[in-house]
Amino acid sequence: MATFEILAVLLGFLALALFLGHRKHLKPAIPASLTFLASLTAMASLILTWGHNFHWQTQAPFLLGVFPLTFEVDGLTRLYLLLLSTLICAVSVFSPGYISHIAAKTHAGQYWFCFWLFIVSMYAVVSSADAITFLVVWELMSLASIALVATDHSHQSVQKSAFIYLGATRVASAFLAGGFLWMHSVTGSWSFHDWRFDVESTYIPAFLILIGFCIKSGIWPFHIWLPYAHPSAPASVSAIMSGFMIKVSVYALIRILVFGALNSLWIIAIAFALAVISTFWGVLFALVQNDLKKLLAYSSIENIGLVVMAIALSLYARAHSLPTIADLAIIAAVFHSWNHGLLKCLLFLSTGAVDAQAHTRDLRSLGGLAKRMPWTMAFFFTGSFAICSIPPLNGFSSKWLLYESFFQNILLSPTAIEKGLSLAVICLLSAVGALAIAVFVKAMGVGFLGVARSKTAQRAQEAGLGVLVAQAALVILCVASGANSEFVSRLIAQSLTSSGLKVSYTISNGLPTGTVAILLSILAASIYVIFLKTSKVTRYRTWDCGFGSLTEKTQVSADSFAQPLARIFRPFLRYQNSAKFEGADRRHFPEEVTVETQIISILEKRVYLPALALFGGLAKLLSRLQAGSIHLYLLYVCATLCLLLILGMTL
Amino acid sequence: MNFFISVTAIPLATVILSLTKLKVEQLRLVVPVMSWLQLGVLTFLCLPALQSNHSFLTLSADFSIEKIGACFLLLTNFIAAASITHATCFFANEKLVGRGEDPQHEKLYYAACALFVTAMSFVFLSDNLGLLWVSIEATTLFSAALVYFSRDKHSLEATWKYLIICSVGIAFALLGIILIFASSQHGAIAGGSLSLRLLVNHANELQPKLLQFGYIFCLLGFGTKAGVFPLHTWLPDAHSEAPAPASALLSGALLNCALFAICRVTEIIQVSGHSFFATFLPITWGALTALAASFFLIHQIGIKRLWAYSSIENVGIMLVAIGLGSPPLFFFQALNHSLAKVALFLLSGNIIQSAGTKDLKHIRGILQVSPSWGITFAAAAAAVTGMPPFGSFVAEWMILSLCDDFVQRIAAGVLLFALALSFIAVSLHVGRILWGKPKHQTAVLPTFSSTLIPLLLCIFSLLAGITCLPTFFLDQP
Amino acid sequence: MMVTATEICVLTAALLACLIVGSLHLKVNLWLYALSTLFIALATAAAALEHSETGLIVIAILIALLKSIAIPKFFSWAIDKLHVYRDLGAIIAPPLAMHAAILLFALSFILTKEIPSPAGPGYGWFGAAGGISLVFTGLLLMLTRRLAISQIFGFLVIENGIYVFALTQTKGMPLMVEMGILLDVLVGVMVSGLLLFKIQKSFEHIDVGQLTQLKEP
Amino acid sequence: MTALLHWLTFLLSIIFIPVLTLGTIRKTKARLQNRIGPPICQPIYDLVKLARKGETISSTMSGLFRLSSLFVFADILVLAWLTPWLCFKPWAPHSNIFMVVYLFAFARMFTLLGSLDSGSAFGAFSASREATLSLLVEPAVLLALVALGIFFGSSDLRVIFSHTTNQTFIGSAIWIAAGLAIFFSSLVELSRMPVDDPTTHLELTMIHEAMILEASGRNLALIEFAHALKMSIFFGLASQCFLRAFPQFSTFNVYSQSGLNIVGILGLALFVGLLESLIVKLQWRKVPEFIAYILSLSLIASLAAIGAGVIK
Repeated sequence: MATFEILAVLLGFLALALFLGHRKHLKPAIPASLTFLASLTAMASLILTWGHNFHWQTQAPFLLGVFPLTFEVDGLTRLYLLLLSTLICAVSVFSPGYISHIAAKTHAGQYWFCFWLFIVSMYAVVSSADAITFLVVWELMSLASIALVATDHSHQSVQKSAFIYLGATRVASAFLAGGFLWMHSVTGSWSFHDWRFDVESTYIPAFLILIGFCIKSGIWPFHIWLPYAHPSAPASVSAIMSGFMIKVSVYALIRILVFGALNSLWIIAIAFALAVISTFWGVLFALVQNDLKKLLAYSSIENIGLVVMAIALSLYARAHSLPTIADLAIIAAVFHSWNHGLLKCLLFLSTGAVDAQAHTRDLRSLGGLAKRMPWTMAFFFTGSFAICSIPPLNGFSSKWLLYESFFQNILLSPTAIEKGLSLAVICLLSAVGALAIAVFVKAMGVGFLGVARSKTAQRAQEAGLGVLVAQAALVILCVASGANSEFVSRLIAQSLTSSGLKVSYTISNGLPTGTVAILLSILAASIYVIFLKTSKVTRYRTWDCGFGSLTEKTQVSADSFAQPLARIFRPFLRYQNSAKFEGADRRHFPEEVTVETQIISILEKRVYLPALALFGGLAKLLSRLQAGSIHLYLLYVCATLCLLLILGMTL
Repeated sequence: MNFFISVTAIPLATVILSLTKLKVEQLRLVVPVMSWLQLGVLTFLCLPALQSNHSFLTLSADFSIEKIGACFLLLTNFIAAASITHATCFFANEKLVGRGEDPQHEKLYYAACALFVTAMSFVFLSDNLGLLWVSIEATTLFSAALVYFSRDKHSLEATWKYLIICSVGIAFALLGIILIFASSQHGAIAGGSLSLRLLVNHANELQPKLLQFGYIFCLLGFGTKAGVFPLHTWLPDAHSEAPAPASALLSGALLNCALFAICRVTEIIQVSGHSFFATFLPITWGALTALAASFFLIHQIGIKRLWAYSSIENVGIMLVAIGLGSPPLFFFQALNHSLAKVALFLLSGNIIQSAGTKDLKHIRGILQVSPSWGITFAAAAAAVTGMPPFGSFVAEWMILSLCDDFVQRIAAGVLLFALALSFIAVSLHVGRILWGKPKHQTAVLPTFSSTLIPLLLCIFSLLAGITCLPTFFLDQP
Repeated sequence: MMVTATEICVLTAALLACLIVGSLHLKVNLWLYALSTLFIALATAAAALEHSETGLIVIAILIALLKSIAIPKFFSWAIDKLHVYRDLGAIIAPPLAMHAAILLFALSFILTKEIPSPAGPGYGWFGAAGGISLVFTGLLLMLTRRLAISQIFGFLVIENGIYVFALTQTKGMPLMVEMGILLDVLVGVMVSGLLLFKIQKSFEHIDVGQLTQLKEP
Repeated sequence: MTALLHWLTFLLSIIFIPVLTLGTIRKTKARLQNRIGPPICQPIYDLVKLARKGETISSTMSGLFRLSSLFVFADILVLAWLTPWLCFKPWAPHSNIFMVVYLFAFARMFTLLGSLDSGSAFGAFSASREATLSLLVEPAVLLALVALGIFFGSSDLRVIFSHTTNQTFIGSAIWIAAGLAIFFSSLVELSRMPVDDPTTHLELTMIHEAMILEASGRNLALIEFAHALKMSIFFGLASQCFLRAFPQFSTFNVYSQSGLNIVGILGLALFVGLLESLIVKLQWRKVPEFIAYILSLSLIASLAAIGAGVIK
């Protein structure tokens, strides 16, 4: 790109900022269709140039100080960019129908500007080829997403979420900056290509980089921002944030640490342990959430845990020269991040549709949407099935690769300890899978089935065409990539190889997901036509033991559904119960009893709040220095003088 | 003498004009023009120095300038011109909120401002350490008049503290300069010299012990003026009590002057071969200052105090740059800090007028009051906390990437921590200011002219970040 | 090793300055300050004779006129105008503070023992000690006084100390610089003197120990 | 021609073996209770009867309810085709351990959703319990299969269940431990004693029966049949495990293997009947302990497999 084009882009962005900054009301169709066209173009060009690698860096007038911005598109990048384009296409089709529901609370101009900035910086961050470029666009991405999280900033809770997210993201970039700077001083280069993490001097920067990306991708114990940020943002934003933004960290981990052949066992072990814990922790906390978006956010933590686990396994296997396992695991990581991107986007969009129609995301007041929003339900259910990795959908294909690589690890790895560990992980994965099923059955069953639990949910209607089309497209992609899992795996292997990491897909007899899918649908369809369709159906009340008709209050609640499972994990899941009795004689004859249960985040209560308090206390202590007395201030001057003199005498 | 007249003519004219019976409204038209003219004159004067690397442009016996000095000179005058231009609009609005009844005060403000800026210009122009000291002391005296502008109890207290603490500090700097002079008399230069150029050229012949103590005293003295922790105590008071355009000048220009003095002295020591002291001390002290300032940012109550502490943090970073022996980077960081911080102070002035309070607890919903203020404010805050794509990110990044040995790496770690903490703290406050619903009826309606200067400054800061502009003064890759 | 007339004058001035710390009476302080400054002027004159530099004679006269007569006169007028004659003292009691000042006087001899003088080893030791001692005394004065006016005295004493240091440790500071410094000090004193009246007007006292409104919460 | 014959036999066994299994259990229980009991083929009559009845469903339900039984049925059929629960089988693709386990999860998920569709508290409670049980039992099943997988170096069940290699003592031990684990976890998966009593019909305590409380007519027929087929699959796998613990088994020809296999399935059914007559249902809170035993069986099996691998 030439100077003038960059200039035009910059000026365009500036002009947009000035123009949109004041536009509180904006017809969403125009910006949305622009976004759609742009991402479609991006997708088309990515596909048309398949197999070609691009390298581009900015020229003289447009440098970052003295550093050029370097971008590179290769196989791996292309995969992620394609995912991004797909998600943006879906979201931009979704947006017009959704935005109108939150129009009163948002500043449309600012929203769209931030949204575009967010998108552009995500494209840039994935294709950046050196540390400085990466960090610059990474920070832009974070800033834009912070602004987007705070779209509805009139609520204190939203502000709080934005602040928590902001803190987390800044700490993450501080770690990254530290790691990058250190790597620069070790290798003398900013380019990711020149970074090798196979000598001892690079282990500390590798660790810093790992922690940075773990924070940003929501790995335990740094995940606490995620359940705040995702629910606060509009659905269209959280779909992208959860669908792609947290995957950016995963991409970067692959690009930097896996391509850099990290071989420190300690760091790999730490990454692995954190990933395992976050998988478990995420699904466990998802189980007890009542806010649909929070539930999805915790599920993201689980899935990112799976991806990081795969990356760690791949690193381990490569360091121990077990190439088959390394290849399988890295394919699993990429594939799963693809799948999770599609799925999470789909689920967030469905949730957004529900939110827009029923005006609540709280499972305690949802229900009965199956009849009112059948299409949304179908999409949400498909997404849920896929994210529970039910074959033949795509969630299974990648999880299977992960299982398989652990299984191979048991067979191939040299020592019994590693075999045992892999076995334990398989065991844990299956437990996590079962928990995920419970989580999503809760979300689906309580959210969509049964009778509506509130007036607003009762009035819900099917979402608009755009909203449905966006979801339908994602569903089709999920099914397609699930059914063609083998093809996708090979594609990923080929892309990784073309990016410089030799990966081959070695499984000879792959999964028959396609066969299973076809067989299932044929069987189901024929049985339906032959057997069920002809059956005479009478409608009657739900079985009520003969006591008369049931109300929505007699249904299972979200909390009670999860209760038997939550009991098992009492050490982690702490409930806080509060009861309120109201009425004239509250003690003996309460007229109204309100019981509220709330889950307590132990990590937040035991670790983060005390840490924050420590910082606050330190700040308070320090601010006592500034006590206002000029004598004190002069004393500081004297003290500093003495200190400096002593230093001068001794050094 | 020709040079002397060309530098002082326009400011003196401004002073005379301000003290005549000219109406304030007319003055408001004249003074900005004068200040921009002055910038033009100085640019013309410095042009040869700017065009060549590393060569001194001798202006008169005790005055000379080289590239970085010229850059600083222009920056200072640019900041001054911007601040004064905004000040005319600011004071016009001040009437609307029912303050600033006496037009005489405003006229005095312009006069003091012109003198203040001239004194600062001489800091960069003087080749003689003694004159450098005199200029810096003069800046204290003139700026005291600016701090005292609102003439209430708080501003009086702030002025007193500012005057006393800075004077004591500067006195130590004088002691340091005398020691350096004494060190030069030990055989290096006949009769001794205070000329910076001579001192740098003969640095390794200076008496090391005297030089070292001279450096310590200079660091302490100019450090007080620059607001290094724990000598910064006057800074938040003075910055928050001065009217917003004056705070902008104090933060965006004055701190640079003091740091420039430190930079010049440090250069001597670093050339002299006893550089450990002149590297170790500024770096550790700078990192410590940044760290302490970022902690101060957490529980802030006043909007301008917030920016004052943020300035202290940036002073710490600049001190690290000085310690690393890179004046161009020091200038780069100073440039970015000045641009962004001035924008912030000017906007804070607008916001204070609009909300009727300096208290951070009561300023809310600025994004709703005026999107243009809000967006510019957010951009400037991002710029000042070192967010890309603004210039300060590049500057800080380059400073950090220079840190190579053990101590420097620790300092870099501390700086990274401080930067993260300060970003979080600042954005916490900025977020609260911008978001939500406004608590007060606005007395001052946002106008285009009140956003223009800050917006321009932000754009400049952006340009410093994404163009090759810095390569003009940065020579290493 | 020989003690020159300059050094004797300087040490006397330093000791006189120590006495300022011991008294809370502003007028007494003023007188002691004037006397101390006069000795510094004498030291300058003696140095001028020793090094036979005529420039220093001019400076000696200027110091005598401005710093030991004009400034004390101005402050004496200000004291009468403000009706404040006694400081309240801060941190430590005046006699103790004076003892501390004398200890610091002694300490400054230790501190400056190794100072290299252009004239050779051993030379300039007492002069440097006197200068440093004056600086310490001035700082002590500022720390142990509550009134704004006393803080200005303290600052003036520090200034004297630095001047003494310059006089004894260097051969011929550039005249222009010296003049600049003198001018600055004068303007500084005037500005702070003006502020003194403003403080009196706004707060109805000049006790800077009570100016603690601006602080962190 | 032989392929066609294979398919035919396979279809017949899909239809009849579940019925026989269920019938055997019922008959055993009846005999042990001193009743004559229904004929062994009674389940098939029940199914036919149900298929001829009309359906009554709750008016709260969406279309999902009927779809769920449909999908459960289809899924179990696919599983019956994929898993080598019988020694003779027509061609089937790669039947991966993990895939099989997750296909069972597919059926479970639909059952759970179907039970929630009516808005009935019974269905939801049982669904919640079923989800809890599946969390506990899924690792056990998976580990049991993985143990075999590790021992035979493949994650393909067909490879595992058609091995011909000579076996050591440790191999037999693994087979038996895995078989026991699969058999006992099938009791949990199928909601049989001691976890759940399918004959109590007390809504508050049941698991599987409460989930299908609202089903009737053809819908119920599908569910019942799918359930019986699932049971046969599990018993088939378990019985093969026990049989293959004897090294000689793999030397038999396919007919005798199949015969033994079916006998094994019916034997297990007999055993279940015996068990259900002799023991009582466990307290809900004691169930996790029971499952813990199963899990430890699987663990023993898989650790033994790892150990065998390391020693080799």
